[in-house]
Amino acid sequence: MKTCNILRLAALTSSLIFSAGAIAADSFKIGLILPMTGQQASTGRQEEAAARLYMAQHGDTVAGRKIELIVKDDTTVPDMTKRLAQELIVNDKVNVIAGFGITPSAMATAPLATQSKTPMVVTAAATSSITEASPYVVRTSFTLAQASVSVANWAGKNKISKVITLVSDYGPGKDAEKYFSQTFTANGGQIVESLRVPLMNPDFAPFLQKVRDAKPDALFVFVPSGSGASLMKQFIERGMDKAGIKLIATGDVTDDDQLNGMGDGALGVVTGHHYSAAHPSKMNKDFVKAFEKANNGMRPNFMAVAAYDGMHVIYEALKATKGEGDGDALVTAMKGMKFESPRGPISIDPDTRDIVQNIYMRKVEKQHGQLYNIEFDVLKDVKDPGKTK
Amino acid sequence: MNTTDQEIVLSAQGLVKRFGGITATGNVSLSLCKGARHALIGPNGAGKTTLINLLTGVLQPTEGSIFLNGQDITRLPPHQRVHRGMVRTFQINQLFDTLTPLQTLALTLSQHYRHGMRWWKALGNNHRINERCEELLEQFHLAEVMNQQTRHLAYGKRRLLEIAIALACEPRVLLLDEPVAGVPAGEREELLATVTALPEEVSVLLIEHDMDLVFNFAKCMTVLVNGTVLTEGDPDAIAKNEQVKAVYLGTEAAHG
Amino acid sequence: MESASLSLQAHSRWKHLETVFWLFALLSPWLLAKHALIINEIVIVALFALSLDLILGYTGIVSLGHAAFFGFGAYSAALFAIHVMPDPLLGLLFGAGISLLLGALCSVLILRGSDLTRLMVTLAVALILKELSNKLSWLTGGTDGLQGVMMGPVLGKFDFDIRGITAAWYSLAVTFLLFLLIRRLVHSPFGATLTAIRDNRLRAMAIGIPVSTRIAVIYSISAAIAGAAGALLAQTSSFASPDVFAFDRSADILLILVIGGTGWLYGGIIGAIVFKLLQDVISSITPEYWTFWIGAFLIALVIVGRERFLYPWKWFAKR
Amino acid sequence: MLTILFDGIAYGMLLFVLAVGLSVTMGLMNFINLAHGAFAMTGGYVTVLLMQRMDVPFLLCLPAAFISTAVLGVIFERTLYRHMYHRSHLDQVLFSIGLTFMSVASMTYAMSSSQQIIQLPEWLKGRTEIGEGTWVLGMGHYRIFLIVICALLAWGLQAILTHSRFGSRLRASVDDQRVAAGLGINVNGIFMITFAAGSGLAGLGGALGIEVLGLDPSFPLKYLIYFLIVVAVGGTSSITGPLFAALLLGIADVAGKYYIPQMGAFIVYTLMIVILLWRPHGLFERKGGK
Repeated sequence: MKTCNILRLAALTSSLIFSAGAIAADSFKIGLILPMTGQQASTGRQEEAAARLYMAQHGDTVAGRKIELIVKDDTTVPDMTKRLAQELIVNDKVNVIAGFGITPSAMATAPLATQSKTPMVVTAAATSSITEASPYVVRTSFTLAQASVSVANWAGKNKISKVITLVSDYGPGKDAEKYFSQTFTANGGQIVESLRVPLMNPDFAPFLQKVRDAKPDALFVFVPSGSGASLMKQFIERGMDKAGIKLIATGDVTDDDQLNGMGDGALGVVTGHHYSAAHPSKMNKDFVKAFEKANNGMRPNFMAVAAYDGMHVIYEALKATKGEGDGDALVTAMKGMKFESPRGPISIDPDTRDIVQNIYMRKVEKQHGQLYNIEFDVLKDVKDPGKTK
Repeated sequence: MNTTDQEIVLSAQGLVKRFGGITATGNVSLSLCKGARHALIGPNGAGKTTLINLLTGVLQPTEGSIFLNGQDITRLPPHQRVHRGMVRTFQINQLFDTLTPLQTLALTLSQHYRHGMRWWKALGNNHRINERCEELLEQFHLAEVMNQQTRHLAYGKRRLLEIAIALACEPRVLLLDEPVAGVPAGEREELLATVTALPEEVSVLLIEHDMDLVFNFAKCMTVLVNGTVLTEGDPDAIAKNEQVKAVYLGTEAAHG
Repeated sequence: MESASLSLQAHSRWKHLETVFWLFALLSPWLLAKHALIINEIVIVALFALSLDLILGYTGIVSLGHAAFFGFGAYSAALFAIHVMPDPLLGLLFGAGISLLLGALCSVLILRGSDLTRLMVTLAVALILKELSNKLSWLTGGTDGLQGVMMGPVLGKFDFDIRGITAAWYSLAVTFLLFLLIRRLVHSPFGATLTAIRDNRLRAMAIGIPVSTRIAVIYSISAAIAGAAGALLAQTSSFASPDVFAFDRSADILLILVIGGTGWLYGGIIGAIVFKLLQDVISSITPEYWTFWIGAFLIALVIVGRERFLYPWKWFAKR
Repeated sequence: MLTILFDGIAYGMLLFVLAVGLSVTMGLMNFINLAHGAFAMTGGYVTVLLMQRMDVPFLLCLPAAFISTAVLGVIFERTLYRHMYHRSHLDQVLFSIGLTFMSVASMTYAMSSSQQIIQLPEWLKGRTEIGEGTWVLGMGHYRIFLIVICALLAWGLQAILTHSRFGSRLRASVDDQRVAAGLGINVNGIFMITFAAGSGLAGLGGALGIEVLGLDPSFPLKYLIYFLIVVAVGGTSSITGPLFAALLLGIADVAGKYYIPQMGAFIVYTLMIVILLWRPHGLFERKGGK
């Protein structure tokens, strides 16, 4: 009896699958794979919104080809990312895959890009090594090395000599720790201690207490956006600022998405990053305005801008190849591409396919009653320091 | 108690069991010879079931030791005591609810014949076991319900199965814990018949409140009160014993 | 009286529809070539669920950390491919074998205590392994995952292709063989003693079943099969990351098994098909909110009843 | 040193309030409610909404969070949970996980997936330090507040369970539903109130926890493990068990991360395995308890 039921179920489901398969031909397809649920969900939402905004602003036809965006949720599970990418490439015949919320997801998928010669535009994951995993990887987000090195340089010049680093214990965190420490000690600074907190960490209290007891000049922090807010709050609650410990960080900590909710305690925090929603260019102002309008007042953050630029890179490459969807041609067109982004001028390094961009030093200030990362210094055209081996 | 001329199968010496500060069993000694029909009686809470649990290894005694066929089994785990021939039934049915009586017996027999680790042959693939299953089902009037799940069986049938399982293990010592307890009058006869028809060479220790059954069945009795042995003797002696009367009347009075 | 032998063996005999189901399953990568990848994933999940059914459905041991063995198998197979040799079958054996050993070790932990205790202990083991896989980055690649897994061709002939056809065949074949073994096992005297332990441990002991040993044996077997499933995942995706040990994976597999029903072998398989297809279909429609509909499905399933939900024609029969 | 102990206690107290409801439904009603975290999350979001949109003071939000989740608890208990009491544990798990999934997705839809942040009143933001050198004790005011509130709650709950009429009726209902009903106890009503109180406490915990644990829609799944640890280690037969377990967990977690940060996540899990091997039914097992 039961087997009979299984059969019926199988027949039912197979017919379901078949019917879902039919998709219009000859469109140019972009498969966007992002964590849309789970703890990284905010990344996915920012990026999807930005990608859709770009399409709304620039039309969905490029060089005679209709652009089709297929969004998939990988639930932040790498083997799922890989399977989805594989299905997109094999079944949906996408021309470009994009997204990739976390490094392992990107790493798991990279061999597939090589195998199928499909350009893979990384718009989130930020470990240096990703672009080396496949010659088809192009990155439009940032690398933690870029941000950390810049912060380290700034700290060295601003009378900070003893620093404790505190990073989330995973790939990007280790990158941040490594490049910050390298640069900072090369500039004559001293790393008192390097702390790594578990990625799933409910309470920063013990780590912060340890820092407070060690009394360095500053605490350098990288935690993924999302954890930044609670770290900030506990930093203040513990009276670290009053104990004379400065908080310096990569921009993930004062993520634009959440900065406003952090309260006045965040005022004065110095971070180094590639994008601030307060970047004073016309292009950015328009971008922020349109984004907020389309998304119920949500402020775009660095994830959004990466997806926005990712779409731009794909659009321009398609234009340059006159509508040819060939993978190699697209990647060649992307290499060395130079353009103005809401974050400022950026380019794709022709050798490493990684992003070259300005890193801004910012300080949290209040503007029109809202908190923003206000840029006060800039390091121009920073290449990924992780590549200069 | 003239047991010296016969072979002693099971003997417990100075068993003590304490739970925290409470002494459930206090210095109980007991021996069963081959083919014994021994009854263990005593008022509720006298520690009869605790004693069975000690003998079968469900509980570890605080002091004292247990010998089966002359070997010390005090520290043996329960299943090894079964392998050595000491099997029990339970006062409250302990059956395999989702299995049928047939499956229950078949699996008990395969375990008994040391087939418990065989995973490549199907259950029911063995002639000897199948035949023995059929015999037992007949003997215990379970043949017509052999393919019903145990949890759906009538109480009396489940009681029968309880004993059938024990017999499937071919015990040399059988500990029966209130076999007829709670069985409605209609199903009682079947059960009593099977108890009295137990193979002669099996030594039986019976716990029972039903005095008719006890006095019909037992050739020797032990009276347990408050965890200690009050007296031991043949049924006539026990029936005449004033102390025993006092205990039973006393408790009866307390109940009444 | 019906013969004991016939009645006893009724369960273990192959039914026609079972045969048809497996024929269809084994042919599916060919029939549904486009969907080979999701077939592969479903098959792996089904095998994983099957391994849990052995301890949960047949022996009554709950676990919220079965991903420990899945992940251990995955890493073992991936590392085997990198450091020893790329042959998939040997890697699979290695992964399953290593997981068997881990299962034997861990079985000590689950013998005592209540269901809740077991849930938490198994969970803790999986999470500790996850943390280890993160910390031992020299071996495992840390959080970034283990890269550079290059698999050789199956049986020296069939290369893994990008469409996932070989992968699906491979996983299906392995799963089918293991299913045959498991099916034998649960219908054997050994399997019956497991059910006895599940139904009533006290009585199982009283008929001479060495309960602790049996549990340890089946737990190790289950661990080996979970390890094989993990190895299949690592081999067919050429990748392993600490995520293979995640709590979500253990919890999902429990859900999947319970969706299909425990203790009849096909529960895990049906659960895997239903859950994965629902997830795939719904999340392609609404990537953000698919969990809502999965949740609704679970609740409806429980309230309406599994039997009636999956086999609606029975609904009318019961009323 | 003392500061670490203090932080650990505060963290533990918070975990206690979050988990005690689960312990009550699991231990007393023998129902596995994995959706417990969803109630906690609801309490958190009630607080966030009240504070951000309506400028309600924090102190008023706490009872509001309690009451609203308790009411929600009653609604769910009457409509859904009631039918689940007699189902198998696995069905209960399936059901409550389903509910959790739905709550996560709904909350993402309603409130977006971002972290929510609240601004505490000024008097809770400060920090007081006593002592010198190694014995310095630094206390965040909010953490003092947490400890006081949670200690009062624990004491109150214990008093209600052991001394009040309601407590004795509850215990009677748990021991034997039929007998209790025969004695004229409204078992249904008792269970409803208990469930509501458990949910309400979760909601209160969620509200109190925003500041320390953060709040986003993945909250119910993220902290489920911690709740379960508290319940498993503490045993499900008393209030003191989970309280002690929560404190132990809090202190071990905080101290472990302070003194051996590289061992991070290992400590809690290893400690749990050791305790459960030593005491399989939790630290405080009631003889003959479920």
